[in-house]
Order: sequence, then C-alpha cells, then structure tokens
Amino acid sequence: MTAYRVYSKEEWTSAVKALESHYQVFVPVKDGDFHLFGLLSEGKRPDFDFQNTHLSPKSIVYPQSERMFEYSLDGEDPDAHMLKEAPKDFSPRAIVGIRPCDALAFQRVRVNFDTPRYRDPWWVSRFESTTFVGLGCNAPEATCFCTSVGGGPFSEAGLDVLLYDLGDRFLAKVLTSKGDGLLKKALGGMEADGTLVRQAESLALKVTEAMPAVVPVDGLKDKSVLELFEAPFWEDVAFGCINCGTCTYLCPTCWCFDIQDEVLGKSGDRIRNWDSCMFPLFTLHGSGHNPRGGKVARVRQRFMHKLKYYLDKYNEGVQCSGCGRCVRSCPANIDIRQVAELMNSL
Amino acid sequence: MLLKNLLEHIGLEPGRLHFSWISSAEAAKFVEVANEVNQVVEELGPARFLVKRKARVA
Amino acid sequence: MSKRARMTLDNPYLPYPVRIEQIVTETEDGNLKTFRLVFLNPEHEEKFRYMPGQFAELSIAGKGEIPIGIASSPTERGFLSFTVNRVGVVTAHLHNMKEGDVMGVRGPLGNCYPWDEMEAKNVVIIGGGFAFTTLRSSLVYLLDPQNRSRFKDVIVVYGARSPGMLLYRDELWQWEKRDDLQMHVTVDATDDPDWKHHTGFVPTIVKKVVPSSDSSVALVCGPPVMIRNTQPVLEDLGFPPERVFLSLEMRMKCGIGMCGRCNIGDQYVCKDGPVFSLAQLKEMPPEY
Amino acid sequence: MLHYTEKIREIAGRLLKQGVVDVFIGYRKGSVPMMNNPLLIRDPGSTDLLYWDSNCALNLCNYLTGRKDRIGIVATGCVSRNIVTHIVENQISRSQLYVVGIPCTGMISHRAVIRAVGGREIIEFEEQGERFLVRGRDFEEIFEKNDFLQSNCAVCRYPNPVLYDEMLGERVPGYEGDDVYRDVEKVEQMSSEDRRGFFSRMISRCIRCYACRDACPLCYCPTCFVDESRPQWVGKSIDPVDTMTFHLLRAFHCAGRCTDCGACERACPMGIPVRQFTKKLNKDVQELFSWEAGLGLEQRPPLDVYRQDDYDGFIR
Repeated sequence: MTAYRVYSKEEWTSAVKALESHYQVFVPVKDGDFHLFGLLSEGKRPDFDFQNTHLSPKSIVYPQSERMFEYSLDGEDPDAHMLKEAPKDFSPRAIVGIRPCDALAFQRVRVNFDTPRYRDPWWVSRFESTTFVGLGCNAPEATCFCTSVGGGPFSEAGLDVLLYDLGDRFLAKVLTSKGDGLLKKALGGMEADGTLVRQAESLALKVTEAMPAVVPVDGLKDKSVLELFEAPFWEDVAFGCINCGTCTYLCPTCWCFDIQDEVLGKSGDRIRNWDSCMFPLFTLHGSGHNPRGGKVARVRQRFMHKLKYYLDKYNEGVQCSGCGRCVRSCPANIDIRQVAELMNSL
Repeated sequence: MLLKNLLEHIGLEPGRLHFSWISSAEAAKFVEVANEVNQVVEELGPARFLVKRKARVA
Repeated sequence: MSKRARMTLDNPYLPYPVRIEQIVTETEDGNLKTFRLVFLNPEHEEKFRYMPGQFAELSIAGKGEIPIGIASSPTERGFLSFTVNRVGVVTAHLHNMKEGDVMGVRGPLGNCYPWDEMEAKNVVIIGGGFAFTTLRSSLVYLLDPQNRSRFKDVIVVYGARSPGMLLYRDELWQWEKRDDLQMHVTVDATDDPDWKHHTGFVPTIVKKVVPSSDSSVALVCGPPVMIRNTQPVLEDLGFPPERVFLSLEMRMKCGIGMCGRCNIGDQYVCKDGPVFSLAQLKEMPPEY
Repeated sequence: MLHYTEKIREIAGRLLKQGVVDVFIGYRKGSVPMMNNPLLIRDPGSTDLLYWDSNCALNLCNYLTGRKDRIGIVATGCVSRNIVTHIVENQISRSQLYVVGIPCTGMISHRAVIRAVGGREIIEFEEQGERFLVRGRDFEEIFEKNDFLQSNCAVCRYPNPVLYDEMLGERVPGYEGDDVYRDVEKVEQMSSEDRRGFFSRMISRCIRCYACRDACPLCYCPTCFVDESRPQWVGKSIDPVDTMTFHLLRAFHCAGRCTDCGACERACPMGIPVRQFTKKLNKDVQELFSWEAGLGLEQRPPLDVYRQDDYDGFIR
C-alpha cells in the first residue's frame, strides 16, 4: 500500500535540514533573477515557490566539466603517461524539489550512459547515488508541454518521492524504497489520512487536465527518416539560429560531451566537458571535411535527434521532457514545439 | 594601450604589465627598465589573477 | 562474475598502457607511419580480443585520443599495429614519438567486417590511399592457413596516388606472388618507367579485374571520391547493396556511442559501425 | 515601434516583386512574449510574416556574413553601424544591400520587465505606442517603454540609421546626456582588487555556451580563437581562469568595432552583463582615438590606422 506522509511547510523545511547529515542536499534557491539548484550545506535557503529552475538539475548528476583521469608526464615517474582515475565523491545526494519533467529527463538520458555493452562510470555512479524528491507542478507555465511527450505535472517517472503542494502542507507520496529510506531519515511529518490523499489526487487530475497535449509527436514514429531529413522547412527553421549552445546546455535531456587533455608542467588531466551539436567543431574531421558544416545541417540534427533518431533507436519516446527551457531561452526564438508540429504534419 | 586598460580594468594589478620602447643601441635603458620591472613586480608578490593552475572542475 | 558486474570494473574510457615496439615510415612523404604496440599487461592483451574491421582509440596522455583502424590481424599474436596519417595535434605528436615510448590503447571498438556472411564466398577487397589498414588486417586474417579454406577466391584491388604512397609495399609484392589470391596494385599515375603493376584509378581497375559478383562480397574502404566512383562499378557487376560493405570515418571522441557526435541518423559510426552495408547506408541520411 | 510593421511588409513586398533583392531579412512575431524570430523571406507573397516591435533585439547584421545574394534588410541605428563595419571589413558589399532604415526608439529589456512583475510568468505582451501591456495568469500591467529600455538603448546616441536606402519614418532624437559611460566609470573608480572580484563574480555563472560571441555580427571568424587547437589558447572547461580569458579576448576582438547594440547581453541565457568588457573598450577608443564604430564608410577603424599623434604615454 503506497505510503503517504504529510508535513506542514515548516516541518518540511526542518525535515530537509535533517537530511543534511545523510545526503548532499540540493534544493531550488533564488539566485538573482531566477532559481537554480544549490547545495543546502552552502547555507542556501530553499525556496519551493518557483516555476522551474533556470538551469536543469542535469549538472548535479552530470557536471558540465569533470576530470576523468590524471597522469604524470615526468620521465622519471614509472607510471608516466599512464592514466589513473581521478578521485571522485559519489556519496549519497538528494535533489529535493525536482520537477517531474526533469526527473523524466534523467530516465530518457540513462539509456545513453547505462547500456548493456558500456556503462559510463561517472554518470551511472552519481545517478545511482541520487534520491529524487519531486515536487508536482500546481501552475505549469505556458511554455511547458510535458503532457505532450509522455510526462505530466504530477508524473512519477524517475522519482523516489513525489510531493504535492496542498497550500499550507506538503503531502509526500513514497514511490520507491530509496524514497522510503529518505523520508525515514528526514524525521517529522505524520501518516496522511485518505482525505488528504484524495485532495492531492484531485489536484493532480485538475492540473493535468488543464494541460492538453498540444505539441503533436504521435506521428513521428511512422514518418520516414529520409523524408523528414529532406523536408523543405529546415532552411526556414534554421535561419534565425546563431548556433550558440544555449538550448543544448539548458536542456535536461542533452548529453553530448567532449574530451580534452589539459597539461600543466609535468602533470595533466583528461577532462570531459559538455559539448553541443550546434558547434561546427562537433563533427569537424581531421581532414577538414565536416558532414554538418552548415548551420541548417546542425539545426536539423538537433531536432531530428530529439524527435526521430532517439525515438527510433531507443523506443523510449522522444528525447525531450517538455520542460520548455529552450523555448524560453533561445535568443532567436526557435521553438521546438513548432518544429515538432512541422515534422509531425509532414 | 587598449589591452593594458582592459586588463587593468578587470583587475590586473597596475605594475604587472609594462611597455617600453628600447632600441638595440640603448643597452643602459634596457638594464634600467629590466631592474625597475623586476623590483615593481617583486613588491606586488606572486601573481594570482588570470593564472591557470589545475583546472577547477568537478 | 556476471557480465554487468565485470562491466563496472572496466572503465570504458580507461586506455590499456602499451609500449611502442616498432615504428615504420610507410610513405615517401613521411606522413604515414605504422606503429607496432605491445601491451604492458598481458591481462589487457587477453581482454583485447578483436576482429578485422574494428578500430581502437590511440591515447596519448597530454594530447588526447584518435580513432584508428587496427591494421594488424588477430592472427598476428603479441602486438597491435596501427598506420597513422599525420593530420592533427595528436597524430603530429605521435609521429614525433620514439620506439620504447609509453602510450595507451582503448578498445577494440565498433563492429567488424561481416566474417560469418563472407563464409564460403568470394571476397573482393577494394582499398584506396591510407584507408588500407583494416583491409590489411582482413587480408592477413583471410590468408592465415586456419582461415583461407573458409573462403573461395580472394581478389584485392589497392590503389594510391603514386608508388611512394602505397602502404605495406614489401607485403604487397609477396601477396602478388601467391596463387591463392589475385593481388592488383595500382597507382593513379607514375613516371617510373619500370612500374610493372596497374596504372589507373581504383574503380577502373575493379571493372577490369573483378569477373562477376555471384556469391561474392565486397569490402570497400577509401577516400569518399573513390567510394563514390566504385559503387556504380560494383552495381554494374551485379553486386546487391547487401553484399557491399563500407568502413566509414567520422569525428569521434568516446568511441563507445555516448558522446553523440559520430551519428548518421540514429546509427553511431563508432558503435553501430564503422562497417555498414550499402543497403544500410541507403536507408540512412546522406550526412557523412 | 509596432507601427513600422505595415511599412516593412509593403517595402519588402515591393523589393521582392520588382526583383531589387533576392531575399528580405527582418523579424517574425515570436512564439513567446518579448521574443521575436529573425526571418528570411524570398517570396513576395509571405511578407505578412514580417513583424516589428520593441523586442527585435538580436542584431540582424549577424545574418549577412558570407551571403552572395542581394539582400533587403531592416536596420536600426546600431544595426546600420554594424552593416557599415561589415562593409568596411569586406564581409558584404554595399551593392548587395538595400537597407530599410528604422529610426529606433529603443528595445525593451525582457529581463527588467519580468523582474518588475516579480518573476511571475508573462503570457502576453502588447506594445501600445510608447507604452506596453503585459498579461499574466492573474495580473495585467501597463508600463512606460522608456522605463524598461535595454541599458544600451537607454543611452543610445545613434538611434537613426547611418546608412540606408529608404527611411521608414521621421528621425528620432538620440540620447543627449554626457554620462553614456557612467556604468563604466563606476567600475573604474573601484580598487583593482574590487574590480577583480566584480568581474570574477560576474562571469562565475557563465556556462560557455558562446551565445555572446554567436549573437555578435563582429564575430565571423571561420575558427574562433577559443576553438583553435593548434595552438590552443584557451581551456574548454568552465574553469574560471579559462572563462575569464575567453571573455577578455572576445571583447578585445571587438575593440574599435563594437556599436554597443546589446545583442550579446540579450542572447546571454544567464543574464550576464557582458557589455562591461566591450563598453570599457568603447570608452577608451573614444577617448584615445575619438572614434565610434561604424559611422561612415570612408573612415578606417582605429586599429587599422597608425597616426603620428596616437597616444603613447604608457610606453616608457
């Protein structure tokens, strides 16, 4: 029987505080004009009155820059030129207040890093050491479209606990043993009675029904990849694009990365950085040939990957969780919802 | 001049960046400028700003 | 130990340390050298079981990695060899390294040529320029006494711009003498009067020397222009797209299908390739 | 500036129909409030897509680089100055262009508007002459446009195009005050250490997405210094020193060329005031060489010219 606990807003704040002795706790904090996830231990004050964080929580599991290996280049050193894994801290962490679209995003990204043939040690270790406490959306934004891509304002995919904001109280729905373990360490709160649970469920139903699936992606699976690729609209979609990395770096489902060596004197690091299909360097061959040398090819790649290639390859839905960050932050206002419509109606 | 102003505007301590015009015939001036730069920089102590150490990454 | 548990032990980004045992300059312009590498740790060599057509990431601490086809054949025990063209930061550094230097190898990566499909068939190997590496691996593998009988006729057409640009020259001349193989070496042009091999582009030689396509498989690897002009010749000979295999090149970083850059459509060249049949390629967006 | 929309459509239609230009570059109404989408049209029949209001803040000159066709383009004061710079730097030829001049009354800072409504989501934006209306789920406000101009537009001395083939309306007055560089002076008065802190904190949130570089018409190098690997000038991670080096060198490449159009700050997803780097250079270039970028096709930029009386007091 699903366990529910109810917390007054103050109880929840102290409950989250209590988690600090067990987890690195990440909470949404106000930071200038927008909200970002911040570490509670750095004295940041949680603020759960927010739409969504400006940057996605992806960097908590998948940092933008990360040292993979260290090595010595000193001739005398017997291990010179041999790479050693950099020390890492995979101690338990908790993301409290993650929106369902961002939790869904982690599920969609996992198929890339955790495969039968290869496992990315850093992504998987951090992901598995993280407990996700989601906060349902009472007032989704006009640019949110999670219900169109397999998610929802109260979707439970990828979450260990789901919180319902009932105004003066939070109702916590335990979804996994990991979530149960977290709430046990959080202290406080009481068992929730049936009326509260029904109130929460009707809230969830009301908000979800107010978010019809407006972005059409249902027809994409059967579309021919070559027809989509040769579609006439790419030129117009891509014109405004300035090929910056904003959409890919804000996107919770983008995972592309680059590997770079950096040397300082007699030692060096092999570092992984986020990368973007928007950058020309991404596919530039040593010979100078670049299969995606032009802007139109790169913009097409971004949307074809998210709305067709990923869909065909992994059969997990589209590589988009409908968070709307790229729609809100693209300086040239290139809107994935419009591109999805163009592709779906081809 | 633009580079010096910009660097110092964003926080490079004055005295870190020197410009001088010394022809190959002006040996004395070269010695004088070299000593002066050395003395000013030593007073400023080791440079911290814009000096790349081990990458500060996760 | 379950496969998954074993996986967690191996970090797919961690190269095996190797030592450069031998460096051979292949071409007269010095831009192509073959490096013979030996594992420092026999356990790593045991893990590194590969098939011709696969590649590996050569790793140089302080410079980075490069994806290079494995030129040695699995039948050649005790070492791996790679022929590297001097093109960028890592390759330039590699070209300045000496025998005895330590570096790293990560792999084997990608798929290989379709050996089971080639069983009991004629094999036509068509290579151009410095892309003859994995084809050399395939040829040596094919000619190994244990394997030769599994395949029928073997025809090889290998071309380069000029005699000085041919790879593995001494081996080429030995292969020409064998009777269980038709070896055709060509150059685009030469003013060397006693050049007694073919002269002309690879596609024209293929038209001349490849008799037919029945129960034959073609392996093609070379610069885009050679591939583009060889395809119609093979089609005219009756090769169905399912029995023509190409090995593609792409910019790569991870080599294990995770960093997202080497895709053609939903296929990652590093993990789902680098070998694709022409039939597959016809279904994939023309973006390579 | 909504009233310009009709005129732009009419001119674009005429130019395309008469074959004066092959393409016309302008803006399309955005799919989210206070954001518009740069647009290129070829067919005279689709001119009704064109739109103009006070949220057309990306610099359209950025889309001219490398084009070989004949182009009709709308240009405000700063965009026209960048077109002049593009021509002087041989990125486009004057004969390729038909410039539709727009006397500009300034672009709105969408971040300032969002801040003014307490971060609540704005669902609708409507420009009404010198005022604009914003509507949210449970609120509606009307603001004076002049209270929400981008910081560069608020002190803009060249709102009227300096180069045009046709002008859309009456010239508008430019900023008359003598405190255009007040914000730079405020930073100049800080101690060297405080300035170090100011700039380090400023770029601490930079995510290296390069939107500031990619939005800027001046940045058209085939391989940017930050992407160069032989030699590698800058580290690619978010290490603070590498990030500062990137911003410093990006700005320095704009010395004597930047028209302070604000596209870099507009494009930055993290709202970093990156013009603090370029505006210092603009101030110095004006004081040392009495130069403002892109004002005339005949003048050579300062870094392209050596004059005997160039200031050299810093050289001992």
